[in-house]
Amino acid sequence: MSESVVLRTVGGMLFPYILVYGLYVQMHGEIGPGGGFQAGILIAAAFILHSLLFSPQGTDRLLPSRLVDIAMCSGVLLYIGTGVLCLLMGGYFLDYSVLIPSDPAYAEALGMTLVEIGVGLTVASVILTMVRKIRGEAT
Amino acid sequence: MNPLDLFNHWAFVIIMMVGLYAIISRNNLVKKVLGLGLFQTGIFLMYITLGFKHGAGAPILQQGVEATYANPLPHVLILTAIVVSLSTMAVALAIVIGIREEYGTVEADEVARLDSEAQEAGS
Amino acid sequence: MNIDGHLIAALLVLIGAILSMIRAAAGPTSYDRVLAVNVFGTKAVMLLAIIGFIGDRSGFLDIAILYGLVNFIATVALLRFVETKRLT
Amino acid sequence: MNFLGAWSHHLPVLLVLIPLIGAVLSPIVARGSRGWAWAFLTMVATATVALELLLRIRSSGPISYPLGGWNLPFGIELYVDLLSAIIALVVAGVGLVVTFYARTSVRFEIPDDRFGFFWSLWLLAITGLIGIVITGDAFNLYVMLEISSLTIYGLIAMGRMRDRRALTAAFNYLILGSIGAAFILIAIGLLYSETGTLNMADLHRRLGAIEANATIRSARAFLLAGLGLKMALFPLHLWMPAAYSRAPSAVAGLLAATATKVGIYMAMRFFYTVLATDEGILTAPNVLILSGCAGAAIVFGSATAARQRSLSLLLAFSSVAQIGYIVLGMAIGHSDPTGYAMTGSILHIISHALMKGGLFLCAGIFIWRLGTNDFDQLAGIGRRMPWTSAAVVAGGLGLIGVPGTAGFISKLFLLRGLFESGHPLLAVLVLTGSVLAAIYTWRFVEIAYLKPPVENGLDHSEAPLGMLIPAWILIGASLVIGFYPGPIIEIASEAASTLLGGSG
Repeated sequence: MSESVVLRTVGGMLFPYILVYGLYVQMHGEIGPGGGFQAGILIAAAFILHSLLFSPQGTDRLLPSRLVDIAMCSGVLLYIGTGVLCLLMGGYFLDYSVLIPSDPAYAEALGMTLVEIGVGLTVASVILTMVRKIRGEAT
Repeated sequence: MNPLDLFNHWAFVIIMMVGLYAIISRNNLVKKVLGLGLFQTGIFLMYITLGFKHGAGAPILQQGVEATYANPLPHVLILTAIVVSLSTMAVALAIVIGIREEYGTVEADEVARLDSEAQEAGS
Repeated sequence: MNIDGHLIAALLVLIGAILSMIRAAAGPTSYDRVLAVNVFGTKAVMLLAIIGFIGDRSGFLDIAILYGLVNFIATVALLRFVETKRLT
Repeated sequence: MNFLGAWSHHLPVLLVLIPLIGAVLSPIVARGSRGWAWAFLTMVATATVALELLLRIRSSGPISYPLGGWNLPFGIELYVDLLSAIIALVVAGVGLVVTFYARTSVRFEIPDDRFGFFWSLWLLAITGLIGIVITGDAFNLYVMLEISSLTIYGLIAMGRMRDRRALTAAFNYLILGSIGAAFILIAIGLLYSETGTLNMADLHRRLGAIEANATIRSARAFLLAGLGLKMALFPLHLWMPAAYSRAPSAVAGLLAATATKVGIYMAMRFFYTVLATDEGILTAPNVLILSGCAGAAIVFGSATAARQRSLSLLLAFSSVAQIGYIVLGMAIGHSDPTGYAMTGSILHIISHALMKGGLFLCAGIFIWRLGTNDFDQLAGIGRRMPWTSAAVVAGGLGLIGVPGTAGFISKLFLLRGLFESGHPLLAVLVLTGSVLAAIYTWRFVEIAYLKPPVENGLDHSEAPLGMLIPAWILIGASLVIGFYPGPIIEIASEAASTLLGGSG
């Protein structure tokens, strides 16, 4: 629990911006520096900042650890699911171009974005779990 | 050949050896883990050096710009290796936390002493 | 001559970064060290921006913003640790 | 036998995907006690796919699967030949049996709230091990190696509830294993810098076209050291006894049966496929180092095993020796024109996986009943737990190489190979190892059957069937192979000749 008003105000103001910037990095990955991994780290960093400024219990209310667990698994599932979808559509594993037969280039972009979102979700939740574990809050 | 051409190679070997030395010589388990991290960082530098090309930029396609690009594959590989290294550090630190909970110390020789005492008491 | 101006700026920022590293190593109190590390982070942000201008690559600005945000979080965490000896 | 229909084309990727999906879903769909059922189902599916893959490859040759549909050699390739399929089946099959066993054993060795986590890690470890075996891309191999290693460190550390030293064992293994993996990473980087490709077949092709220079030689040296650490070859085995004896017993069974075998598979793949050049598959110093280490491992491992005071440690040191046999066959395999040594090496991978897996499961049964498997507590156990003790003795006979066990078949081939290639001295070492194995097996017989039972107020009745059946499945399978070796020998020699022939 932080006593400093300045820190709390500045941090509280920055928190949503970091989240938004994380989303920007996530979606911007194909045409600039960025991608799922970096975005995941950034989003996790936002929540770490939140728990530093306010109490860890507050962060837990905002983002219950069960939700983090589910995000971790569903991120990987999104990745694999995209690949399996390609299998089901008759292509090779992770062969995105078969997703939309009429427009393979768009399908590639779509598939890659889906996979990157999966990566971002997983990375963010793994980092959060790690930090919690290292602080000894979660087992 | 200009000896500075191999500057990166020297640097990564030195970083790796510093890391290895830390793993071997430090008694504190956390410092061993940090040494391991340093060791792996040296390898990242090696891979990045492999992809280096004189006068080349980042391999991002820009409209209307004709440029030479560095080989992006080592960077991609190393991004993966960084994730692996991060996970290794996380697992290592989790184990160190476990050791600290069970033994109450993170010094390697203390842990060994407690183990041998327990063994003598048991037999 | 435009590029030379950028280079000089980069050099000055680098000198500042080195000075702040010296302070971080020497600093008598932990607050000096934290401040020096924070300053070093700021220099890195500036350096990234300047490199972006030299290479005419707007992507570096994204990285600079990202680094600035992470630097802020790192400083808060460091201060929190110095103050309470815990990260909570 | 093609029950997968149109999906049979995707068999290689399914083999990795099924355990991976199982691992990811297990914390969501199967919390608490249902975790085991989920893991078991996943393993049944995996083993089925592995079997189907092996049959398919025997009938129609190696399968190459381009991930993402990228053209080779630019994309990541999954490449399965007969050897990969055999090892994948060993991993999946033994994994299935040990998963069955783990249902009972995990309950008293892992805290209840960790169950979901445990099964997730368990399936991930198997994913990584299978992934190593079927990938055709050098860097992908490193990633899979780290996936399996990291999860295995975590699994070993879970033994802390029974023995807190599991944590230090896991930590030491982590440090050494990471250094080993880092060496492999360096070697792959050096090979990449020399050839500009990561695809194994392509690497082999391009390395054949250039002369061996300092870069390639140092890559070879790094590989030798890194793989030696991973497969616990003699001077680099230091992490292994502690890790095997302190891990939860189901984990020890899985590790002993599969993890080091996969390390040896990597060595075979690298030395016989990737690095094989015209001047020789292995260079002379490499052969000398490998066979020297293997010979030392056989003698040292067996001799140390005979001096241990607990069954787990005995088995762990015996594993050091058995790895020596396998590596010996691999090291001299190329100088043996008949291919017997290589066949023996592959056969010993299979038979040792079955025997040592079963033996570690038996050691786990003793721990479950007595809380320990130190020999002074095991006195007279042969009359109280006859089935478990009989399994240990049967497995021990296999380690010696008594006729009628799988160990006999593989050692026979190994010895023939050693004589054919003109290494009679090494053959003497192999026989010495067998004599030492007889000594340490006899120690158990003496303690279990000839000593009077100790009275310590513990329940000494026979183990539950949930643990006994899997142990006997593995031991029994090794006996069946011993009596009907025909088909296995056929498959192994086929795999050996592909491996040796492919290096040309």
